[in-house]
Amino acid sequence: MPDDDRTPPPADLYRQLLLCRRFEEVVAEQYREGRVPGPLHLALGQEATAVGVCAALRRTDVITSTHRGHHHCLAKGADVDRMMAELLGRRTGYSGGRNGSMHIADPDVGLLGTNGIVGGGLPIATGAAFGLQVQGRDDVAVCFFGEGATATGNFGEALNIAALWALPIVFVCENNRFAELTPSSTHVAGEVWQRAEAYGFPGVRVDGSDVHAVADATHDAVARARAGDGPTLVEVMTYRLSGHYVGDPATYRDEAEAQAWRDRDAVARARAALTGTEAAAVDDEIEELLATAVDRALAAPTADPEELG
Amino acid sequence: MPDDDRTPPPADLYRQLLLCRRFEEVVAEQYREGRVPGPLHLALGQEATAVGVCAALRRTDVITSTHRGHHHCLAKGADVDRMMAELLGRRTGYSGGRNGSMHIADPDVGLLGTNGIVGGGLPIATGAAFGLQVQGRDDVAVCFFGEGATATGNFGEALNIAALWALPIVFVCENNRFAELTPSSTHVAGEVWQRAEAYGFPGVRVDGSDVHAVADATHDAVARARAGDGPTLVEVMTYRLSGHYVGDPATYRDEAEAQAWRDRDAVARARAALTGTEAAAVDDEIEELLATAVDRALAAPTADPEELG
Amino acid sequence: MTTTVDGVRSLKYWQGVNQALHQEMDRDERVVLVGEDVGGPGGPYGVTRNLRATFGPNRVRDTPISESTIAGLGIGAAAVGLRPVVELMFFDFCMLAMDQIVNQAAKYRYFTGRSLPLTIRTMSGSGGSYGAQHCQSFEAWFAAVPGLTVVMPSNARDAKGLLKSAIRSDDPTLVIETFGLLTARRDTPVDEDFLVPLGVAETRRSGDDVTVVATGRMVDRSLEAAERAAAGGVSVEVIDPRTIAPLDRTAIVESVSRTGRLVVVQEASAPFSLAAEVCALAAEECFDRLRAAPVRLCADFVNVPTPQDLIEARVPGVDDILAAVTRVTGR
Amino acid sequence: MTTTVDGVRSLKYWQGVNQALHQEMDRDERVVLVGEDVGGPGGPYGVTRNLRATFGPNRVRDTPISESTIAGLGIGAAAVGLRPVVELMFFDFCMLAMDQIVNQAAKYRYFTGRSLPLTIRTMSGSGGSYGAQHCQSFEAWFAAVPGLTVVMPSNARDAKGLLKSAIRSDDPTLVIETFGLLTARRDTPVDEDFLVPLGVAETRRSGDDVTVVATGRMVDRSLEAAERAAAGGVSVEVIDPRTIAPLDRTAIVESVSRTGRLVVVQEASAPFSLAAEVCALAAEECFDRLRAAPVRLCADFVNVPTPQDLIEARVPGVDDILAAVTRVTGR
Ligand SMILES: Cc1ncc(C[n+]2csc(CCOP(=O)(O)OP(=O)(O)O)c2C)c(N)n1
Ligand SMILES: Cc1ncc(C[n+]2csc(CCOP(=O)(O)OP(=O)(O)O)c2C)c(N)n1
Ligand SMILES: [Mg+2]
Ligand SMILES: [Mg+2]
Repeated sequence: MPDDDRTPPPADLYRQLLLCRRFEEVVAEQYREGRVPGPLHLALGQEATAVGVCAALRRTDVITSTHRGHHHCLAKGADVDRMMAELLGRRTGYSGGRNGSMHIADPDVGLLGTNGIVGGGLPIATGAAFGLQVQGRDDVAVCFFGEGATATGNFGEALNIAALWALPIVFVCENNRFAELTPSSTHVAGEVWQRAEAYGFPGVRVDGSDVHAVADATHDAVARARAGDGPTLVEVMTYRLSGHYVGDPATYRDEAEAQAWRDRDAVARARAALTGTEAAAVDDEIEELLATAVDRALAAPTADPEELG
Repeated sequence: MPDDDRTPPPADLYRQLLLCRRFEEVVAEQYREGRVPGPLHLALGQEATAVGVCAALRRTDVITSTHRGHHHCLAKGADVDRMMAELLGRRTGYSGGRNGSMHIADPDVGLLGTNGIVGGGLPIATGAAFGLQVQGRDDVAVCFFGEGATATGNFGEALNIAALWALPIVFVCENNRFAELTPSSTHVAGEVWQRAEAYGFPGVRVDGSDVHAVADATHDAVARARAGDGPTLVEVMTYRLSGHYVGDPATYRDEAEAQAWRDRDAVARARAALTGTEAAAVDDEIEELLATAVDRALAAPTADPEELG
Repeated sequence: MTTTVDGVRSLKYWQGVNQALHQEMDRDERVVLVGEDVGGPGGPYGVTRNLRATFGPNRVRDTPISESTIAGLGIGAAAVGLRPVVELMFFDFCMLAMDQIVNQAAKYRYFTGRSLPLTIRTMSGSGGSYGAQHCQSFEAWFAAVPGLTVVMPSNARDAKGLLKSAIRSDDPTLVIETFGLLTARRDTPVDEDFLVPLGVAETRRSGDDVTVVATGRMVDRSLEAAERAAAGGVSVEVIDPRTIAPLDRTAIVESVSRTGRLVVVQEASAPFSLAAEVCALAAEECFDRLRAAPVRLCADFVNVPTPQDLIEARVPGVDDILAAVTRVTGR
Repeated sequence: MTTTVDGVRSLKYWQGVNQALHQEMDRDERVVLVGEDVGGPGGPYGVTRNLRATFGPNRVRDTPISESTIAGLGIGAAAVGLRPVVELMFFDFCMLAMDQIVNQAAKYRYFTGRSLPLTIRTMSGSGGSYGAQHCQSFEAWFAAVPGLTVVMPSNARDAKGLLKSAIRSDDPTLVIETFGLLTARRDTPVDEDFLVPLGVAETRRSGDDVTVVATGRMVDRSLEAAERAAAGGVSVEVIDPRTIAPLDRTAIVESVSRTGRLVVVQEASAPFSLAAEVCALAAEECFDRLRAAPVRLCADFVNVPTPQDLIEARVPGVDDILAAVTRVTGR
């Protein structure tokens, strides 16, 4: 049984998961219409990572995200309208529509940014945790990254410093089994969660199709961090149901494996926890929210060529 | 009892250790006379690492070294005259006396270079191992680095790739307890040798005052590598009896600790394994060798300002 | 696609690269290919397709995301006798490998006296909508480093010929391909002995009134502007340096001395760039022959945006080049 | 060392840096200091001594050897409200942190619309006998990046005043100190409100016949050459840009327009450098006023050697500067 304190009420949980899912599906449609500048990396199937982790966070906690980060942004509380507008290249977007998917930030809600550089957020999140520690705040930093990023030099550097200084940080590795077009076996020797041990702090692995498990593990890690006991590495085993980018035929994927993940989809499971009426109400709410976001965005002028920066 | 196959006969062993020790002491004298351009990082007390490791290597095996690498160079077979000349800034030195201590290389004996960049040799040694593997040679690459270098991004990257590709490489961490002016506790979270485990290959720790233990561990690691079974991380626990550079008062050092290391000095122990006559003969031989090297170097012209490069 | 009688084919840029790799790997078994997704998938943009199928997994390796060590793989492998080609997908990712490229590879010959036959391929330019961390043009950084050769092919023919020369070169060579040109075509000799020499500029069009030095995506635009200028009676010489380090100073000085006017067009921003170097060169070497101030026509000094129209607002277009040419010739 | 009546003291360069850090950390508790050996040992060259004793281990941290993450510590900490000063010991080690500096810090305002009050200190130049991996001068790299301010103090006064301005600036600023000048003295106001403004060049000596633009170790040499030239009747103006990005173009253009002659002296090599930028600027903006070809007097385009005489053979000396000045003025 999920600990009720640790995840939002079922309807909220479903709402958050569905928002992540439908936001991306809607953006993908817009992309196919040719309205989204730049490549688009979707996290379909990975929603429970973002929602589960952020269930353990406050607004004043900070996160760093990746090139595949819409779900992180939304779960941390980014504004749906401004995100949609940014992705659609509109002046009302987070950075005036100039930057798109890989560069969305909202420091007001603790979102330091998605990132076009794999592993680029690791030093920054570590620095944020350092800043929080210096200030004596009991906020924490969460660093999201893919299993591919564990091969970057930044990964080892960040883990080591976080451990040495007992920084208030949670490293969340979203292991979705692929890095671009190659499987995680091309990228990761050994097991990601075990890397923490070598630095003397805990590493745990959780099932990314179970949002409660993700939330539980993160709650523990965050409590540790807030108490001044240092970092934790949480490896969330999940699966990228989408291609690397919208348009990727993903021929490298095993269809049976994908189907197995679809069968235990966290969004569907959260929906199943509601009555039909409850679920339908949330469905409608989210469709309405996203339709409005798209309408508002499309009504706004496109990014201003006079405002480069 | 040491395995006789695995280390040279006692007199040879002492000769090699003493060469490393006295070479550096002689260079330090020259430095104090103002004849050595550039900073000088000595490895006094660490000779057994170089000699023990290289006892397991062939000429066609390759090594990468560090800013503190005279002992590695000598143990791998670099020419004493050319090294001395290089350090004294003479035209007969390895690179015409232009580069000095941090940039000595002799690919003919498998020495790819000392290095001014901490951790800079990790990717190169990994690349050498890759090259050996592609060519189907059964030679191996050995990467020497300090415990301070385990904090560099290159460390994690190199271990991961070496593991993924089962490269014929031995990572030798020479843990001399300091990185510049700060103790290893400032640099290393957890234990160095355990980092290997997280990548799925063996890590071992050996006593760096025992040249036989170092040679044994390296022989095992090299055998593994030659057999195609992949990398090993060998952490050699040693102690830097010298300062970070010649002239460093090393006030940060605990004198009792230093004395304890001096008491079990590998050079003295290797000498004690010989009869008085044998030992004296080696002593004389080395003094002669080094005196000649210094004389020859000083007789050569200094580096040519017309030959920058 | 058929070969014409004289062994020349219209190839796309990526095909030029791909053909060079196939030919050189076939010719010399010491040539190996290393990089993210270069093997099984044939590269994220298909540039390296079929190489693994042809040459096998020993010589074509998919790496993890470890740019510093990817560069180091090339250095170490070259040091023990291979002739590696390593790919660092985007120029922006080279920033994770600068130590290995600049502190290590570039100095190998200086330290050891030995050759280091290493080729590093990467892509730059704002041609794709990839934003501020994937589209930067700092080729000048590497051109400032003694010990590195840096080439920037602007078309399929050079993409093939320069890469082949790089692979055959005994020193570290950085090949900066242009993302925005991957599918652009140019007639290219299929011959496996076709090489484009390192360090030699190409005069893409001869002219008398003004010298335009252009790189990457700006070469075709400059040729188009030159065509239009000709209609207005202005004769434009268009030079593509192709190799930016060592720069073919002779070719540029000769041309500017003749025309007396210089416009440098690039999609890097002006400050501290190739355009600065070329203008400085002209000022130093052609001082008495210059009839007008040299002009740098470059991207605005701002970050690269994502939407296509903003990208274009930032970089010179054909009209801008034409205007600059007209202005500098005073017509 | 005593304070003179007007609050000016003769300080060594490192003391200028140290005083700036003490004053700014005292003034604003958000200022923290991070880097290898900066704490307990007070820096490998003593530059940061006493800061940890004064401000404690929470605000002054010795890091492991992790340059990329050291830079990132500054970015993240600045993003959550601090004003960090991070040290990357030698310029050459910045190559391990380029992604964080260029892809991340420089773009923070562009992506987020927020300030990022981050100061990065490093050292460059061939003044110490540290060899080819510790003495490189590629300041032009960073000056080419939108979003970065880059300063190069050439003396104790500027070392203090520019660092203080950098720390008070709301945007990422790179302070490139000169290793070879650490013990050089200049009179420096002790005042804690003394600042040297970012982006403003200093005319170190006024003159009419030729403009010498010099940086780092070359400033004092240029002043000495100017002194000697004066004896020969040549009036030399010496400008130290101090900030190289954004460069004080106005000051340079004004001076060159007046003197009609330009010599740029630096210990970076010429290609793709600050000297290229300044010559290009002069050619573009002072074309009609230039009376002689601009001259770049730079280090040879070779790696930095270790022996002192070879180092000096590589970089311009006072005699070289004097010769260039004489040549360009035709006397
Ligand atoms: C430093 C760097 N190298 C390479 C890339 C190209 N790239 C973009 S996404 C990606 C794969 C990342 O894999 P992972 O970290 O597992 O994240 P995922 O895409 O699975 O979310 C790569 C290699 C990049 N953006 N940055
Ligand atoms: C990338 C880099 N950062 C910093 C330095 C400065 N530095 C030189 S030696 C050293 C300490 C190295 O410690 P360790 O790896 O333990 O080697 P040891 O000196 O003990 O042999 C440092 C920080 C450097 N040379 N390279
Ligand atoms: Mg992944
Ligand atoms: Mg050490």
